[in-house]
Amino acid sequence: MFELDRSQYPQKKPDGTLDIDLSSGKYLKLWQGPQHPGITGNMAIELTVCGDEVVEGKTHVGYLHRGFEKLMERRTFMQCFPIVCRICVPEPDFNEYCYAAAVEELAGLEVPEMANWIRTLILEMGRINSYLMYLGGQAGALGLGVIGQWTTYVRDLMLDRFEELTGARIYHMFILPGGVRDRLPEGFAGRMEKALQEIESTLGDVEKVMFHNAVFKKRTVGVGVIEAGWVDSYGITGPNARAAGVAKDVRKDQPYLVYPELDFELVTGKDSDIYARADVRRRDLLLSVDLIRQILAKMPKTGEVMAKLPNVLHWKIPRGETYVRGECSRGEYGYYLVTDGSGYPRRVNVRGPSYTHSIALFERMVINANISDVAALLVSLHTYPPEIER
Amino acid sequence: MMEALVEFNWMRIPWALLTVFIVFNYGFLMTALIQKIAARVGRRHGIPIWQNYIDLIKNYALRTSITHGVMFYLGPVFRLSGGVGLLLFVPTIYGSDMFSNFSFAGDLILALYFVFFGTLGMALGAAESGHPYSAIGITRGLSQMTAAELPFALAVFAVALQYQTLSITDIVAAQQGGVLNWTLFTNPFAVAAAMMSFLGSMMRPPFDVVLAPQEIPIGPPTEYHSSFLAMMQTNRALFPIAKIVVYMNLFFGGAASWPVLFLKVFLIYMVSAFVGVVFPRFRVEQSIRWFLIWAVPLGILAVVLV
Amino acid sequence: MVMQALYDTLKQRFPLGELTVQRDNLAFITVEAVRLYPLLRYLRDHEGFSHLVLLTAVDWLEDGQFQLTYLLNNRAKCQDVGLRVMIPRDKPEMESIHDLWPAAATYQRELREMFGIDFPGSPRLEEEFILEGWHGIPPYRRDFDTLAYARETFRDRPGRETRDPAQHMKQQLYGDKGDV
Amino acid sequence: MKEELLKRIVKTPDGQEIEVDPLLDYYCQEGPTVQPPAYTAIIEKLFNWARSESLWILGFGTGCGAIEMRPLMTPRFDAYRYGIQWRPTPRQSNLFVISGYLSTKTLKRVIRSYEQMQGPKYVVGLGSCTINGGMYWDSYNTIKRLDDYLPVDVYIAGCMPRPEALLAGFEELKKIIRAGKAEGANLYAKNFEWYKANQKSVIHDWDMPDYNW
Repeated sequence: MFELDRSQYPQKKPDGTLDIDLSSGKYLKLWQGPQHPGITGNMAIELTVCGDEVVEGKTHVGYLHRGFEKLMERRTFMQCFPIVCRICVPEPDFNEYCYAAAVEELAGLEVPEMANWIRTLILEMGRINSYLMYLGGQAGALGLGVIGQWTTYVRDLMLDRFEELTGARIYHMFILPGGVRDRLPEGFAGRMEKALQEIESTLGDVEKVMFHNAVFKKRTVGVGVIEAGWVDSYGITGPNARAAGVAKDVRKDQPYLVYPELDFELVTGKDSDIYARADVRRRDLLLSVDLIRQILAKMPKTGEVMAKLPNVLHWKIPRGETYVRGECSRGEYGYYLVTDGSGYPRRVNVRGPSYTHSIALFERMVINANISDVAALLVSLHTYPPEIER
Repeated sequence: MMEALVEFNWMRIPWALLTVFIVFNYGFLMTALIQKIAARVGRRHGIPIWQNYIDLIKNYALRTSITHGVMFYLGPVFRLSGGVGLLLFVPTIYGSDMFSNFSFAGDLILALYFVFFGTLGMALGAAESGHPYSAIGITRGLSQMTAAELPFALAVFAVALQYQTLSITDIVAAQQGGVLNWTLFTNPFAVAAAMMSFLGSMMRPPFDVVLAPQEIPIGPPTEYHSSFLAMMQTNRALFPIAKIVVYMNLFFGGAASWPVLFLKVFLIYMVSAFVGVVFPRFRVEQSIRWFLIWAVPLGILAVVLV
Repeated sequence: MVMQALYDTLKQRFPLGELTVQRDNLAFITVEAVRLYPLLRYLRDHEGFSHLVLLTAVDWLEDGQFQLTYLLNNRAKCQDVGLRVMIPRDKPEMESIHDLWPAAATYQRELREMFGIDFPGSPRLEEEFILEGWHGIPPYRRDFDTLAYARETFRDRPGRETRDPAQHMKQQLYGDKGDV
Repeated sequence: MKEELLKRIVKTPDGQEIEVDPLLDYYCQEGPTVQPPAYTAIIEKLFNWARSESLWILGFGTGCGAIEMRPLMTPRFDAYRYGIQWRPTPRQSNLFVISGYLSTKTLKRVIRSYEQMQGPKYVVGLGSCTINGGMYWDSYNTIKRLDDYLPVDVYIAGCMPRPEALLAGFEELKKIIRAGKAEGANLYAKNFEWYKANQKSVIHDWDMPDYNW
């Protein structure tokens, strides 16, 4: 009924780019961001629209660039540890873990078992935080603000547990090369259980109000489909790939920390639209809740949490290079670390999953999307700009 | 002509202004209340009930403002006159000389016009502001408004046919004498169509794609600020109440006193508030489809059945 | 072992450089720049390394070389192989692989901006990516001194102290006898 | 300078050819002026009270501090109780919370958004990195002192500051506003040259007019 005849324009130039003449009056250039409520964090998308339909979209990043990879070349291995978590704000712990694991691997450090359990616990807690933020954002992008209120409320409960454990709400700086900073406090498991129950009951409400909502389904089912062929060519990982039916999860494929000892099944979807991605994340969140319960039940009660470190002021690591990855809430998070035998890293490269999702993939997906869906589409890829530009 | 002027009861003017004042304050409290309800559903405490007054003073108190041209000025003026005009030409309290305002024999037609008037004025102002999001917002607003207006107009025709009059006062008079005489019960299809249209015109989810902060930062008023915005805030308090007064008169038996009016307006307002809290928003073409598929047939049915 | 077997298979088809086995499932292989493209295509199409994990560069200022690292992942076998390509620092240019993986274009834009490495033919290469209005040495090169640049460009608030951690700890622990 | 900002001749849809100079056509070149308070002290007091009780924050998360904004809007901290709300457009907001470090690329957008806000307007610097660079003291891409570029009313220290600290900071700002001391917009107008010189010293490709109305 509302189809537009797009056979005439935009036409392609000989070099493959679109021939868009803005003064022809057929097109409108729209900037969403960096100051725009529909953008996740501080980035911008430049849209060229024809009617309600997006003809071309470009992602602009770099508003959050602090030059971490350069700054880390100036810092000793231990000095790097407090700044790495700042690379990704909503889920900082993966930076700490990946950095610590990379350093340990190159330095040949053995991490005590207890520390590995606590690390796993923290990573799963961070995953819950991140997913809760995502659910609120996804509903909010479609105008359902109340979900964001509920999920942020229970996220605060989880932040309380973080605070109890690490002393901080956002930047925990808890996982450092060699182990973790401390043991769990007295009675932590009991208070955690209470928070988990609250999260589960809130998720029940979310399922009713969001996932069974006719309008929400109407806006999301069949919108923003990732085709199976894109998964490899655009480097899609994590829930975005799992919602497309690619059952890949670093936690299963290359188990790290104590994941081999935990009992879990991968969460996958098949429709690969916005709804499927949201649903995969919701079920993955419930999986994390279950994992935390398992961890707290199975973890040893006593034990060292810190390996014996050399003098960190003069800590030199022999020449080598490695890549360490983990499965964060957005996909594969990895650190590529190169050392040259000095007391400073030679090169650190952070591979955030948002890097491919929000640039190459998003620019591909936004073509022919409706302007109204752009915000929901971007949120559904679950991208965090700081890990793109670092 | 002169006789008409002589006959005109000049005291109606201050009384009409008093109506506007009362409705304005009631509207302010109602908007705050709606926000509070939305907050409570989100387990929040919400804004203080008087917050909107402070915001209004603040917006008038801003020291700078910029303009984009004449229509930019006139946009909020048109919008406000749409709200005030609607209120002034419908009888607010049935049977009261003081609060019948300037209602006359054909006021139903005028009311239909005034409901649309504000959006048109806004379209002119928003277009002048030059912001692309304003333009997108107002295009969405006009198309959705047109679609939502259709069932309402049909419902109004049905009601006018039913009571054989174009005077709102007469329509209210015909509904007196018990709840069962309300149009709600005598012509339920018309009321259903009109209430669907009502949801669409209240700018609350699922039909708030016009404002849609996550897509087009608040749409038409993107460029409006300071006293322009304050005027639009005033209208936003006034206009829904005025509109509900029309609905109440046409379909819910009108009100014979202020407390009854407050109660009925409150209940009708709450319909949109509660629907809005738990729904995301439709895309503009989805909402137009919704009106065309669900509300318009009901309206036609109402006209046919009368 | 597995990685060694892969290396041997590849060796039959392509001249390869040094192999470093980092873990059971991660190895780095040095490749000549001209052999890279066919090797990548072979790995992608025939060995199942279909996921480009990352593409980044390391600046070996002393050797006058940039090391480009192409890290590939085999999703089915859960193996990673990193290809190291050394290119001269004074003429940093490399073949673009955006037609193998569209996502690679983003990495190449970043490398172009941050290291000044050119990838002819890669889309939107000249556009600004992360930095804006940047003149001078690309910031990720080793000879760019970020501290000096920051001192020069921005003003510090008076009263800020910066201490060398080793010296400071010595001072804290041993007081004035710290020099001993 | 970007191509779309250059002076050029364009053809309109109805066939006319017109010359466009975006920097001149789309903006007003006039600088800001100092705006006096209301005529009488008592009115100004009322206005200041209203301004302090109705802080509209621009929804622009410039840095990592934006993550603590979300809890502020939600049940635990609920800043709406104190008359604080978030507006999506700079025209309607009068408080700019600089949430953390500013890269020079963002600084350009921040200046632009700030200048589009209507006075009196206030700036709150959030986190150590706005005060002296914080963690990023040696970074080539982040500014070290926010008050070199914008007039700041309140700084909230911490990395990152907790929501309680933010609420306390907002209360502090309210006190300053009620006392009539939050005259950042006028300060900006008065020292316009100085601010512009500072801004242009870090933003290398200055391709916008000096003042964005």
